[in-house]
Amino acid sequence: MSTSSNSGTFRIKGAGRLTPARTARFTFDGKSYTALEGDTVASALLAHGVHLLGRSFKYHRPRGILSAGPEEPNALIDVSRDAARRQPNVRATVQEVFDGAKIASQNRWPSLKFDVGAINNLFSPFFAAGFYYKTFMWPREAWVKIYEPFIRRAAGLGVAPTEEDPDHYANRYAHCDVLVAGAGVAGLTAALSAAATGQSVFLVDEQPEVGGALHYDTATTIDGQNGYDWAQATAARLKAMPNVTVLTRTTVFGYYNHGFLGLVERVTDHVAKPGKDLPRERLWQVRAKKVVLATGSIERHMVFANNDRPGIMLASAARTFLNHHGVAVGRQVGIYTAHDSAYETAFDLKRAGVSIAAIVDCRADPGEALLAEARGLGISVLSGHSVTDTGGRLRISSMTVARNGGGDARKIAVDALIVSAGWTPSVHLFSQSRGKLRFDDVNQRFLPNIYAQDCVSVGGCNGTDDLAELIDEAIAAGGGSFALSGENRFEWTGGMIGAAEGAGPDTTVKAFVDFQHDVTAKDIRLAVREGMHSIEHIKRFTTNGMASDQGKLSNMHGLAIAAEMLDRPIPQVGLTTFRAPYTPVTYGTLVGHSRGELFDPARKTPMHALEAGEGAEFEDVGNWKRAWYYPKRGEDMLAAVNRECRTVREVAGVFNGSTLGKIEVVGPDAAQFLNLIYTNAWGSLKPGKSRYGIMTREDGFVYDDGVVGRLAEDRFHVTTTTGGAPRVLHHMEDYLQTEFPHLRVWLTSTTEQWAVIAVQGPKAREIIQPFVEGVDISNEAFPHMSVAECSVMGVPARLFRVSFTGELGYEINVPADYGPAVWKAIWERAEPMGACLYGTETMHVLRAEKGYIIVGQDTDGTVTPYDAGLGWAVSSKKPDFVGIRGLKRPDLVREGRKQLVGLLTKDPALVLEEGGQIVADPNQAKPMTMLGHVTSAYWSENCGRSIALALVAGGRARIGETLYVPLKDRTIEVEVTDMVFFDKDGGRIHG
Amino acid sequence: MRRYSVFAVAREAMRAHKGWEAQWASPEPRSAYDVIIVGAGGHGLGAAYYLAKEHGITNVAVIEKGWLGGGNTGRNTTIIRSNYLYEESMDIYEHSLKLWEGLSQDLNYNVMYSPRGVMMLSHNTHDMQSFKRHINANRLYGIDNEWLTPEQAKAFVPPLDIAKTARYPINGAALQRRGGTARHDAVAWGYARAASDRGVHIIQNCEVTGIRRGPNGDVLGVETSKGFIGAKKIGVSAAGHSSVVMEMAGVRVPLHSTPLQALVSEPLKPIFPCVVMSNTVHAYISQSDKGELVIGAGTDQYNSYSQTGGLQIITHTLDAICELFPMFRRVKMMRQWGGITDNTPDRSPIQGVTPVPGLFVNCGWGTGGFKATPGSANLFAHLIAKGEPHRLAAGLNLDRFRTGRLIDEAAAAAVAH
Amino acid sequence: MLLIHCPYCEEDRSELEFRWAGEAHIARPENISAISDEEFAEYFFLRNNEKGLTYERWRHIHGCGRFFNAARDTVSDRFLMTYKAGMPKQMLPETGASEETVETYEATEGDAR
Amino acid sequence: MADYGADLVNRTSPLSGFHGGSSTVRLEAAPPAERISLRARAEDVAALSSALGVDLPVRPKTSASANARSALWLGPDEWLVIAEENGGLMQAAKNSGALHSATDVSHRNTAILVSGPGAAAAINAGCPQDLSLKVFPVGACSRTVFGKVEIVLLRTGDEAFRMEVWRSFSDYAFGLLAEGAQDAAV
Repeated sequence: MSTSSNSGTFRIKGAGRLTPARTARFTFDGKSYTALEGDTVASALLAHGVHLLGRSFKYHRPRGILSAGPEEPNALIDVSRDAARRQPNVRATVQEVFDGAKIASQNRWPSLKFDVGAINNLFSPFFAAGFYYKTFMWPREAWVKIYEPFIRRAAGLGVAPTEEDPDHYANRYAHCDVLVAGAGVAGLTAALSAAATGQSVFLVDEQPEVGGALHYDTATTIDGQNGYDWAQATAARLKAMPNVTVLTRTTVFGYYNHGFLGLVERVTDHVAKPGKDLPRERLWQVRAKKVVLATGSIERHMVFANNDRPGIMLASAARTFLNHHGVAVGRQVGIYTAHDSAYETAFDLKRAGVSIAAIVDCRADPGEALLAEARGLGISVLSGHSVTDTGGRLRISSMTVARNGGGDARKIAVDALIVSAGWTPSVHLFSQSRGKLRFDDVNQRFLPNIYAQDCVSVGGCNGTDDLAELIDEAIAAGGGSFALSGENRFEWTGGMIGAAEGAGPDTTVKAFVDFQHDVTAKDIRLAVREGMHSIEHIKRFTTNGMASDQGKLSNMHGLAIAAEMLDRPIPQVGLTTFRAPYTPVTYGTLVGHSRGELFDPARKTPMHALEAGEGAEFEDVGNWKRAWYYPKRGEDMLAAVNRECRTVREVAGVFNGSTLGKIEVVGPDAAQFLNLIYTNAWGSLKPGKSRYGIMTREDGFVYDDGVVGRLAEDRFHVTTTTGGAPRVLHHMEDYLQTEFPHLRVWLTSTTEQWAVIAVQGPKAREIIQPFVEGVDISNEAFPHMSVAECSVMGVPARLFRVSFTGELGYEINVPADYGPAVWKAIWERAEPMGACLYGTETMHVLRAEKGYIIVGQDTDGTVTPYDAGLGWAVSSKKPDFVGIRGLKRPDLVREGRKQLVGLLTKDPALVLEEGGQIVADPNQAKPMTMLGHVTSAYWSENCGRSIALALVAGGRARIGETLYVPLKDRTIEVEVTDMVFFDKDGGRIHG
Repeated sequence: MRRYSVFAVAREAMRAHKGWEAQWASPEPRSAYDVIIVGAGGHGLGAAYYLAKEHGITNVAVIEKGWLGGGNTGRNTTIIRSNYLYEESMDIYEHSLKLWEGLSQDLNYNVMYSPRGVMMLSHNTHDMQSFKRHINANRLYGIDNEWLTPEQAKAFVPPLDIAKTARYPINGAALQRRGGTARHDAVAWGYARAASDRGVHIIQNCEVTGIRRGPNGDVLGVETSKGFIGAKKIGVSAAGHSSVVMEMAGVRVPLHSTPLQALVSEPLKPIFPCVVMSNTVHAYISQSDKGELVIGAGTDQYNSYSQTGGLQIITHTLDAICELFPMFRRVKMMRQWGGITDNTPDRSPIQGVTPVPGLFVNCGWGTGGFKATPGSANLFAHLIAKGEPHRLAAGLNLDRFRTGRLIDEAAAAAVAH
Repeated sequence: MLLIHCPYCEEDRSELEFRWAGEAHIARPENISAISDEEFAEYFFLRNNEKGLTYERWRHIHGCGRFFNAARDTVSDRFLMTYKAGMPKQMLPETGASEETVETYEATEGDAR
Repeated sequence: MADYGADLVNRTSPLSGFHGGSSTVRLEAAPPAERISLRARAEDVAALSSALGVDLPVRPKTSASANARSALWLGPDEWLVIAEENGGLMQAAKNSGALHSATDVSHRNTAILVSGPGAAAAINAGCPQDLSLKVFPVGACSRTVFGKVEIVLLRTGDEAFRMEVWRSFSDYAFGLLAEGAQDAAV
C-alpha cells in the first residue's frame, strides 16, 4: 500500500478526489495533524489511523467514527477557532477541516484514552433503562443534594460556550416554485427537470458538493459519465441558470405548514480565515409552491454484541472515506452485513490494496453476482454466519464469527469492521410535512404514503431502488420531460432490522441500538417487559432515538426489537415522530439579526438626543425609551425627583409626552363612533374642547384612558396610554369594521406624527405665550380642557390646555420633525425662569398627588370605572357602548369590590412598597386575608410626606379606617383616605 | 406490587433485570365502572389514584385515546411553582407544590422533583411593581417568593447578563426557591403504576366518541372505540381536547385550544442551575438532568389541534434567550415539538360540576397544567367522590364566567402603561 | 408559519402580516344591554373551539388592515377558504370533505395497541 | 411673536445623515416629504383623484404617480399619498368636496431608499414577501413587515425600493437593512 506520509499513513495514493498538495493543519486533543483540503475531521483523523474520538453518554465507552455524514451518533467533538468561537457537539463526520482548527474530544476526564467515567460501564448492570425511576428516593433530601447533582455532572456531552459569540448570522426570506431537498442523482435530475420548464428552483444539499451517494458509489454512470463527474457538471449547469439557486452546505432542517421550509446554510465553518462581513451561518426561510424530497436513505448498523468499538463503521462510510477522501479505514478489514451494498465497499477496499479478513453475511444466500466478484477478488465470504462479538479496548482488534444457529465460533483479527444492515429511507422531512407513512413489509421500511402538502418524494427516500426508475421519477417530479440514462453495477438487495444473531432476547450481551445514549437491545426488551407497549413509551423509557442524532440509525432497530418482544407486526407498534430539526441548528442562526440593537426596536422620541444631552436617565416603557428623571450633578434619583416635583408646582416644568398614543378619528359619524367605544358621551363636546375618556371592553373593565380633543365636528384627536396605542387602535378597528361598518368614520394612527411638549406649572402660560400664534391662550379665552389648531414658532400645531399634574398646563403638539427645535426654544426660555425638565417619575408623583390614575398601574384589567372612582365618566344616558352589559354582571355590581382609595402612612416618612398587600389584622395567622394592594406609592415633596394609592376591598366605605401593610421586615400602619393629596379643591389647574 | 428500592434494583441487576413486572396492567374494559375519567394524562391518572387512595373508590377506569402521558404531560417544560397572585390560584398551586415535595415517596416512583428554584426576571418598573405584589401576597399566604437584586440574581444564575446596557436591562428578580422541575414522564408513569396497583383500569388506545345520558339528563357512560362503557360519574380531564369531549355531553366550556411549542438543545455539561422566566422578553429556560437546555416558546395565535406551530414562535423565543444569555448563541436546537393547550378567558383553570349530573370537568390549565398535576388530581378526585368541590378549588367553577368573578392572573400582570 | 390568502389583497401572504381575531360570525347582540347574564357569557366567552372545520376571523393588520373571515381545518391547519368581512358564513364545496384527512402530526406516532 | 418665525425651525429628520450599504446595495435617507393617509369609499375615488391630480389606484398592491405625487394602495379604502414638501395634499383632498378622511402623516413616517442589485435580497433579510420582479414589479407597493417593525414598501425601479417606516422604528429598519445589505453582497 502506498501512502502519502504527511496527510496520514492511511491515505492511499491515487484514491479519492482530494488534492495531495493542498493541506491544512489542525490539532486534536492538543496533537497536531495534517489534513487535505476537503477532509472532514473524521477522514483526516482516520487517515492518521485515529479511530477513538469520543466517549458515550452513559457508560463512557470508547467510541469511534460510525458514519461519514450527519447521522453520526458517536464522533462528537468540540471545535474552536478561539476562546469565544468554540462549538461543542460537532459531528466529526460533517465538520470540514480548516487550517488552524482546534479539535477536542468530549465527555471524558482526565483524557480520552483514560476516562474515569468509564467506571459506569462496570456498573452498567445496575444502570439499566429507567433505573433512576426506581431508586434515589431515600432519604427525601438526598435526591436534590446528592444524586441529582451527580447525575447531572455525569450526563451532558459537550461543554457550553462561556463567552458571548462574536460571530454574526444572517436571515433571508425566499420564495420558489420548486424546492428540491437533496442533490444526489434524484435531486439533481428533478432540479434539472423543473428548471427546464422555467420554474424558479432551489436545489439544496447538506454536503460541500452535490452528488449524494455518488460520493462513494464510483460504479455508477449517468449519461455515460462517471456519476460524480456528471453531478458536478449538472450542478454547474444549474448554477448558470437565472431561475435556479443552488445551495450547498445547506440543510433543510424543517418542513412546516403551507410549503414553508427552514434551511441553514453553513457559510464559514469550513473557512480558515473567514471575512469579517461573512455571516457564520444563514437561515433561509423559504416558501415553496412545491417540494421535491430527494433525501436518499441512511445505512443502518448491525445490532450485535459489543458492536460499538472504535473501528466499527458503516459500509457506505468506509467507502466514502476511500473513494472520496482517499483514506483506508484499516489494513485488515472485516465485513459484517445483511445487505449487498457492503460487498461493494469490500471490493473497492480490496482493489485499493486493503486486506479483507472476510465478508460475514448473515444471509444464507447472497446474490451469485456478488459472490462471483468476491471470488474473483479473492475475498472469502461466510454466508449464513454472524459476528457475535468483538474484541479490543480502544479500537477493535478482533471479531468473533459463528455460523448461524450456533457452534463453530472463531476469532478473526481485524483493525476495522464494516457493517451494514441495509438502508432506511430518509422520510424525516416528509413526516415533518405531516405526510402519513406506510410500512413496506417486503423491504422492512417506512415509505411515504399520503401527502399532506404539495410535495413529492423521489429516489431513495421514496423506496425507489432502481436507478432508471429513480431517474424517471425525478424527471416527472420536476415537471419536465427528457431522457437520461443511468447504470450501476449491482442491484442491491437485502437488509434486516432488529437484533442480529447472538443478541436475541435470550442473551444479556450489550448490543447497541442507540450508540450515543448507550441504549442496548436488552434495554428495549426491559421497557417492554415493564409494560411500555407504545413505541413512544419505549423511546422515553430507554431514551432510544433521543440523542443528538435523533434516532437516524436507531429508530428502526428499536422498533423491530420492541415488535418482536410484543409479538406484533411493526406497523402496529408504530413509529416515533420525526421532529424538526433534521439536524441540530445553532440558536444564533435562528436568531439571525435579532440581537443587540436589532433584538427589539428601541423607540426613541424626536427629542431623545436633547433629553440625553440634559443628562436624562431613561426607562423602558413598552418599546419606548422615556426620560425617567434628570439628575443634576450629585443628585440621586430621589433628590432629582423631589427637585423636579417642587419646581413644577412652584414654577413650571417641561415634559416630553410624545410617546402618548394618538389616533385621528375622522368622519361625519366620528362622535357616534366614540360614543360606542368610550363610556363617556361625546355628542355634547364642542369643537375646541377636550374631555377625559374611559374605554372598557365588553367585560366592563377599564381598558384604556386618555384625553380626546374635538378639532372639528368631524375630527377628533384621541390620545391613549403609551403602551396601549396599538391595541386600542386594533380594538377600535375591530368594532368599526365588523360591528359598526355603517358608520362613516376612519381611524389613523398619529402617535408619531406629533412631538408633544407638555409645559406644566404656574408659569406655563408665560413660557409658551411668545411662541403661540393664531389662538388667544388667556385663561378666559382658552380655559382648562380647551384645544386649538394654531401655530407654534410658525409651524402648524395643536395646542391642548390640559393637565396631568393639577397645575396650569399645556401640551403642544407639533409635527415630529419640528419637535427638537420647538423643545429647545421652549427650554431656552423656561430654564432662566426657574423651570425644570422633568421625567416620567416626577409625572407619576405629581399625578398621584392629585389622585389621577395610571391605567395598568392603578388598574389591572379587573377594575371597573366605578372601582377606580371614575363612575362619573360612565354615561347613564347612552343606549349603548362597549362594556354597557358587562358592567352590570353580578360580580361587577356586588358590594365589597376593591376600590381605589388613598393611603396615608401613620409615619409620614415611610414610603409604602408598590405591590404591598393590605390587611385589617396584621397578627392573623397565615394564610392571611388580604384586602387589596398598594398600586402607587411615592415620597411627595410637595405634601412633605409619603402618599399612596391602593385598591382596597370596600375601600371608599373604609375611609378613615386604619389598615396594615405587612412588608418583609416590618408592618406599616396606614389610614384609608380619599385620593387627592394636594390642592384638594383643584383651583390651581384653572390658574 | 413489588416496591422499588435500591435493593430491588441491585437484585435485578444480578439477573439481567428479567424479574421486573409491568408497571401497570393493560386490561380489557369492564362493562361499567363507578367512575370513568377521560384522559390519561397526569391529572386524570392522578385523580384515579387519589380516588382509590383517599376515597376508597377503586372501580375506576381511565380512558385514553392514545398512550398514557402522551398529551401535554409528556410535552411540557416541567416547570413547578406556586407563586401566583390570587388566592384561588395560590390555593391550588401551593396544594400541588406540597404534594410534589413528597410525591416520589408517596408513589414509590422517583419523579425527580427538583426544587432548584424558579426565577422570574424583572426588566422595568412595571415588572417590579407586579412582582412585589406577588411576593407580598405569597408571603402573607405562607408561600415562599423573594425579591433579588440583579447582583443576587446573577449569583444564583451565573450565565445571566445583567449589564445595564442590555436592551431590556434586569432590575431585579423574583425567586421561588421551592419551585423547580420534575421528570414529566415519570409523573404519568408513577401515577399509572400506583393507580393500577390499587385496581384502577387504564384503557389506552380507546377513544371516547360520545357521552350517553339518561332520561333525566344524568350520565350513563361513554361510547368508545371499544364499545359502550357505563359509569355513574364521569370526569373529563382531556386538556386541549376538553371542549371536544364536553361538547359530546352538550356542555360548552369557554376554551380555546392553541399550539404551544418547546425545544431542547443538544446535551451539555451543567451550566444552568435553575429555571429562569422572563415575561417581558417572553422566554423561559432550564437545563434537564440529561444536560439539554429546555426552552419554552410562546403559543401560536390561532386555534389548532395540530400540535405544530410556526418557526417564527421558536425564533422569537430564541431571540430573547440569546439576549439574556449571549453565550448560548452557539448552542444548538436539537428537537422542537408542540402541544395543545386549553386556555380559558381568564387564564385560570376550570374544575367543577357541570350542568349535567354526574359529569365533572377539569380543564383550562393552559400553559400551567404540569405544575398543578398532583394538586389538581387530588382535588378533582375529591370533587368526583363528594360531588362538590374541595374548599381549595371552589373558586375554579364554571359559573364565574356568568357572574364575572374571574381569576384573572393574566390581567393582573397587565401590560405596561 | 401559515400562508394566508387575503381576500382584499387577493394574494397569499405570510402569517407574519396577520393577526388572528377569534371565531367568526358572532354578532354583537343588538339589544346587548337587555340580555341576561347567561346570554352575555355565551356571547362574550363561549366559543366552539372546533376540532376540524372552523370559521374564524383574521385581520391583515400589517397589510391592508382589513378584518376578514376564513374557513380552516384546525387539525391540518389547511385553509379551505377566506372571504370578506360582512359576508355570510360560506358553505364549502362538497369536494373538500371527501379528501382523505391527514390526522395530526402525532398520528404518525405509535399507538399502544 | 416675530422672533420665532418658521424660518427658524427646520425639520430634523430621524435619519438625517444616515447612509450606508454594501458593494451591491445603496442605502440612503429619503428627502423630507409630505404624506397623507387618505381614506374614502369607492364612490368618492374619482373626485379625490381629480382633486389630487393622481389617479388613486384601486387594484391591490399597485401605485400611481403623477404631478410629483404618488398614491399607494394600502387597503380597499386606504391610500398613502406622498408628495414633495409643502405639496398641499391636505388642501387638495379637501378641495375634492368628496367624503373622505385625510390625515397628515408627513412626520409620522420617514423613508429609506434602497437600491442596487442586492436591494431585494437586503430587504428580504426581514421582509417575508416575494420581491421577485414577477410578483413585485416596479410600481408595486404593500404594507408589510420588516423584521419586527411594520413598513410600506414601494418598488421604484428594477433595483430600487422606497421603504416607508414610522419614525421611531427607522433606526431599527436602517440597522437591519445595513446588515441585510452586507449579507446581500456576499
